[in-house]
Amino acid sequence: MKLLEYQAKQQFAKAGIATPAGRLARTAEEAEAAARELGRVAVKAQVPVGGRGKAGGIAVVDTPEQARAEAARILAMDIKGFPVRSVWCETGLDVAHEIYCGITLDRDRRRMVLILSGAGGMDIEQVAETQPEMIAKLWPDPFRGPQAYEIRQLAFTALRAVPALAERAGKLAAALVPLVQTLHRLSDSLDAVTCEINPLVITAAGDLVAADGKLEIDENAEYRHRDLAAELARDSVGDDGATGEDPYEVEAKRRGLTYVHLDGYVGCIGNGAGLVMNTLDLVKAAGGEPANFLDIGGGARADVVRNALDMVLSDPNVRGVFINIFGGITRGDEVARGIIEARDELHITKPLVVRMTGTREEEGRKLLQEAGIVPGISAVEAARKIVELTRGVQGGVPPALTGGQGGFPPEKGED
Amino acid sequence: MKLLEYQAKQQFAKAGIATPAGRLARTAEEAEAAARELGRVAVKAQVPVGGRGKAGGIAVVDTPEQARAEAARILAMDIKGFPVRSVWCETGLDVAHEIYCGITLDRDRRRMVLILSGAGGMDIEQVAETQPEMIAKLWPDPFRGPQAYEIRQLAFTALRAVPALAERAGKLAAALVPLVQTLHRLSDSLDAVTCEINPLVITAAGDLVAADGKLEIDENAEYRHRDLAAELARDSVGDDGATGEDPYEVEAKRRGLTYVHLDGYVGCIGNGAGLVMNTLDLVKAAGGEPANFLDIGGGARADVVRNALDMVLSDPNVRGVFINIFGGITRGDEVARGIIEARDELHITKPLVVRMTGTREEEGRKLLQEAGIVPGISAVEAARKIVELTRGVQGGVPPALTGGQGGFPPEKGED
Amino acid sequence: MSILIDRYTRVVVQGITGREGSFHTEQMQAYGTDVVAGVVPGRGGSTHLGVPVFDTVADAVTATAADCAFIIVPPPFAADAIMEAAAARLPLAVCVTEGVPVHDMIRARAVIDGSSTKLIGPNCPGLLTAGECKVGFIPNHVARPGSVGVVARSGTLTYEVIQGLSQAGHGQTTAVGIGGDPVLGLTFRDVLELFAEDKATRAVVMVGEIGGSDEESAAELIGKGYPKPVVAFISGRTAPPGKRMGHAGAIISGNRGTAQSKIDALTAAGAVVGDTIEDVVRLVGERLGVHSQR
Amino acid sequence: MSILIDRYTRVVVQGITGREGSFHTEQMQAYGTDVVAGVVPGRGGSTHLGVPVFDTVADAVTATAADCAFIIVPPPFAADAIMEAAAARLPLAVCVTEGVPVHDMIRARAVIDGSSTKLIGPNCPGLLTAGECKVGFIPNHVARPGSVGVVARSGTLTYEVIQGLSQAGHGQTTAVGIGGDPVLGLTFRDVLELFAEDKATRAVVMVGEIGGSDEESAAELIGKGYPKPVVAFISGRTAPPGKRMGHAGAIISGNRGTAQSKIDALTAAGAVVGDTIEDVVRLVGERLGVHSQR
Repeated sequence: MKLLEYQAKQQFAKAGIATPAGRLARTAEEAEAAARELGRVAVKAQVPVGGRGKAGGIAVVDTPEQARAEAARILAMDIKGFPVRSVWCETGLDVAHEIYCGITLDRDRRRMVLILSGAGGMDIEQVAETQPEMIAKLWPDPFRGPQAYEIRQLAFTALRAVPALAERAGKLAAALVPLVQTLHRLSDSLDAVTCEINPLVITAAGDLVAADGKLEIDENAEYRHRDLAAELARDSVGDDGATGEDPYEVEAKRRGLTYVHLDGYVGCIGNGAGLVMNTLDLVKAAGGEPANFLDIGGGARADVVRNALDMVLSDPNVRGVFINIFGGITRGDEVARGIIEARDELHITKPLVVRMTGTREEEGRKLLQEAGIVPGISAVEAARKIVELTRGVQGGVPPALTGGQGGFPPEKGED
Repeated sequence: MKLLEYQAKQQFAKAGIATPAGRLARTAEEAEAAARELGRVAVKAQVPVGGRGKAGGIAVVDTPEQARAEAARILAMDIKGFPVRSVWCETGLDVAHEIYCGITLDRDRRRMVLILSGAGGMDIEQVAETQPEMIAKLWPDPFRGPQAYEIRQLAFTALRAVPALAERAGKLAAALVPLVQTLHRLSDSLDAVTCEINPLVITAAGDLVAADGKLEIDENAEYRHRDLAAELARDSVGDDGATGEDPYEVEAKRRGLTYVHLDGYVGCIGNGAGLVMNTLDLVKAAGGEPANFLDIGGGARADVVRNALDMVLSDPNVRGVFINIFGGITRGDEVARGIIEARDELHITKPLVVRMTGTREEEGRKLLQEAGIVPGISAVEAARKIVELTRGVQGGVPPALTGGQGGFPPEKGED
Repeated sequence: MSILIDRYTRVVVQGITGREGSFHTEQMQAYGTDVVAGVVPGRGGSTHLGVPVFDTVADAVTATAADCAFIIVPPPFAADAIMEAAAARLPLAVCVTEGVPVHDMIRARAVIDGSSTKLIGPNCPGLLTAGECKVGFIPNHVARPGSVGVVARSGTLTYEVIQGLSQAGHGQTTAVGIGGDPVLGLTFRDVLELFAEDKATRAVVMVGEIGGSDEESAAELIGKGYPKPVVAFISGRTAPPGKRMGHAGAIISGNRGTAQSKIDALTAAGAVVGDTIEDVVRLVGERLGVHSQR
Repeated sequence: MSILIDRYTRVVVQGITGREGSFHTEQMQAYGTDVVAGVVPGRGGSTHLGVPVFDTVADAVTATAADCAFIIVPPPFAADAIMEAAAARLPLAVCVTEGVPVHDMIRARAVIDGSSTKLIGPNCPGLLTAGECKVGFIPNHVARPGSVGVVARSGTLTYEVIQGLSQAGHGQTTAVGIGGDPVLGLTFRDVLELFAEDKATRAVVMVGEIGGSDEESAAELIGKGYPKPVVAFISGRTAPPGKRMGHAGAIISGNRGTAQSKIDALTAAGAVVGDTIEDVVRLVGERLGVHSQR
């Protein structure tokens, strides 16, 4: 869950990190009022993607009237597919230097990594590649957090690389200690996988101010941060219900499914991310194009399977579905029951290829057979079969498959 | 710094630990208003000592009028030397069981120890002696804090010892996890050396409520908790300036001196707690009675020495002063300068015995000699000398010592 | 011979009375796993599935000498359960829980690093020593005893590989599903090191996927002269960059973590990489043939 | 021979530019201590008292191979300075700072326990190896080389004992002031263990005081057959119970920690306890006499 800039800054401010004064505006009128209160401001589109500046989503205005006009323009924008629902109106800073300060997950070290750089305002991954000496890293003990001496070491390493900062490194290091400790506590308490201030502005007066903020919350921990999710939803869903995200993925999220929408025509359902990824690979290797990734997860029950089939078939580009189940925690009988229910209740007529093996596969196969469905071919063969059945079809229902077999003719007699 | 019950409970409540509803009252009228709001309440004297119940400092009242009368009575009390400045008016609880939960410093383990006991409402040290099986202890890692599984282990150990609690141990253990973690965070963030809930009430409904609270803040960390100290001062200092504490010790604290008031007549000043304690031991061994303990600490400067002499001599029981200095961080010349200044400015006429050795003792001795003072005898001899000079004196100024020598005749010619 | 678990392993199940905990305990018992205890706080003193239940892992270990924890508890309690297993000095803990918050796991992993406990998981299918013991979800009927070690990130692909190997007549020593979370216990490299020491294991199958760089790290080990043939498979080769594919942590950033970078690293290190599971099975057959002719 | 420090010890002073830091660095230099570096964040690159100053301890160690930290910083920064010294793997850190918050010290002590660094202090006078090296406050002129080891809680009583011993002709090996705070580094017991191993030390003087139970713990060690005579002194015998006597942590709770309980424990363990410092000096003379006649 990626928070919007203003949400991140509100979290920073609440924790005691200095941020520029600002107001959120959801209408041009609110932006005008904010500018009347704050004076000269930047009007910034609130969207969960980067590159909004280049896209024209930021305007610096001198008067409330300008603020109103620019806010109206920006609120009508759509940036990289995300409709702008709100703007953040923020006062400017007297910038002397821009540095970078962030905390993010380091998969290789199995820890959060704290990154400090004298090169702020830029893409930190690019800096890491082109000027590695500008980057200092620290992997704090997760219980202890970064200690003052560690942060000072980090600061001296990062700041000495910048001649303009080297002289004031002592003062900056001292100021960075509480800021970095606060940021770390924040990343911890918010379950952030990324918690970044870029640029972290050193003002002419020597203060450190967070001029931009990025906060991404771990999806597994969203249950601990329902309030932020609700706030985010309020700012990203318009009156029309649109969020800028893929409508199929929004629907899948609503249904509680792990689904990724793709451009092809073969619906893919499986249990376990690895298996589904492999299913996509097999479909592609057989010459087909997957329409989606849908993982029903471990221990999925019959209703989940039905839900998944319904979801996949809601995409009109889907010409047929490949269901690939290897039961470990998922049980064959549950899956079979789900497929049977789905066929009956959803009146499915498009071709389905079911490959089932693993825990309770006997029971599952028996159920399917009793219902007139024959599962059991290998994954590679199943992929070839579904591609064969869907490749020539130009959308809609293939004439050969509209019979009374409930959409499962391909399975017949293939075991 | 020992917080009052209501301060501790406010801290508990702010952290999310359930406490009974209550109001602070500094007058009988306020207590009446509180009872009107809360109904049946206990009116409890707020003093930083135990045993107030036995002393009559707690009254349970049914009506606002009774609350007024009892508050008036209690606010006029003096409990173990502490005048009652405020009462805490608190609603009652439907008590099913009382248990104990506390965190305190364990010197031997160099850690905080978390103590849980099924025997609440009693003196925990007595329980530890008579029913050790009723006590469970945990020494959490200071960075990690107590983990849920550790608290459950603690809870099962403590609660299984009480038949009435053994059956509900699972539910209680689950409820104790967040409570104990909160208490630990609180002791950490408040720099508490003791943080105790006794009794921790299990209500008939099965909830855990802190029915009493004790919070003692580490003196070395008071600089981090000025707000609490200010609040405490407001509630413990009356309009008359009295706090119930020893007036000499209050004055010493105001002066920033480490001073303990005792019953004797020999003033004792030294640098370093060990040295001063030994000074007291020597005075007593020589047949005298120390009037105080005063440690001017390490690195004390001239003005501190003068301040100390002024403090000690403010006690009219003091017949003479033994200054025992062994310079390590404290420098002889600074001490000498302080003594000379004090003699001149305070017009000291009572006998002083100065024993000085250590860092810059040469310079110090030279200064004292130039000013007509002779230091340098051993500590044991100095103790004998001061006792000899003060033992026969019945207060006031001994006739033999009122000459023009500025009060330092004993030192003459003894080096 | 095997790694990590065998017929003498004594398992304590943390969360034994839950729906999934009960089901998989029964499956493990049916496979022959010696489940000696369960732990559910507040249920101490009872019996479930013929096994004594305790309030704490420490109690269970004292009473039953358990030496392996099977952790099947809801996500908010998983990290604590792992720490409890480590505090009880269990040599092995297997956590199958999916959806554990990453900060929880970072803390749990730090505790594991300072302990004598090896952790497998979370969000993994667990492990199985063919014909002797299983701890986790791997279906009972797919494995057969033999000489191939299996290590995989994805649960379902673990099953696929085991089944494929078994059907082709290549039995297994131990199959380990290490799980797909970004912060986990044993990695490919750790498990490869264990297989290197296991005399019964003659070849290793490694099933990786996009995301992270654990496959690259394993390739580094293989490149230093790994003593046994390694046949690898990488799934997610057709996943579009920047799309997160479910819970597997399969997210691609920059050049690192792509299927191609992993395949290249493994090939360069001397492993052979199959295009499909069928391929992998065939390649194992070739290697074992070559190997057994020595 | 000596313990902990000697003529080869290379000292880095954390807080060298402060008033007290400067004064005591000069005193240490005058005693012959090899002060090789100072650390003051933001002052890196400068020189103070003829010694290079660095921003961090790590920098100082890299540049000068310092092997002992002298920490003389204000109380809010003391715990951090101790952790920094430990992170730089200095074998010894001596913190003289008074008034360190107890929770800070609990954390610092936990870090020390997990490190290779020995800590002395805080709130201590430091230590001195007679004629070779001093790290801390012990006055330069009181000690003289010899064969008595000294360990004391109180700073000023450390000086008293050293001076008394020197004046009576009993030189010292090393004198260690461990400090009076409730949470500290090396304890009486730890230092006694070091003296037991030091060939040059023929007798040990131990100066305790009321409060805590470290003297009792030391008595336990002595009772197990300590190889050298121990002469002890306990101050605070006339302190009224329940009165906290300054910063020494000298607070009496229950029966534990009283002067009498300490004297009894030490006597029972085979140590001899003097009534005054003069007594202690005399008793040392007797013990050394007996000892040297062997």
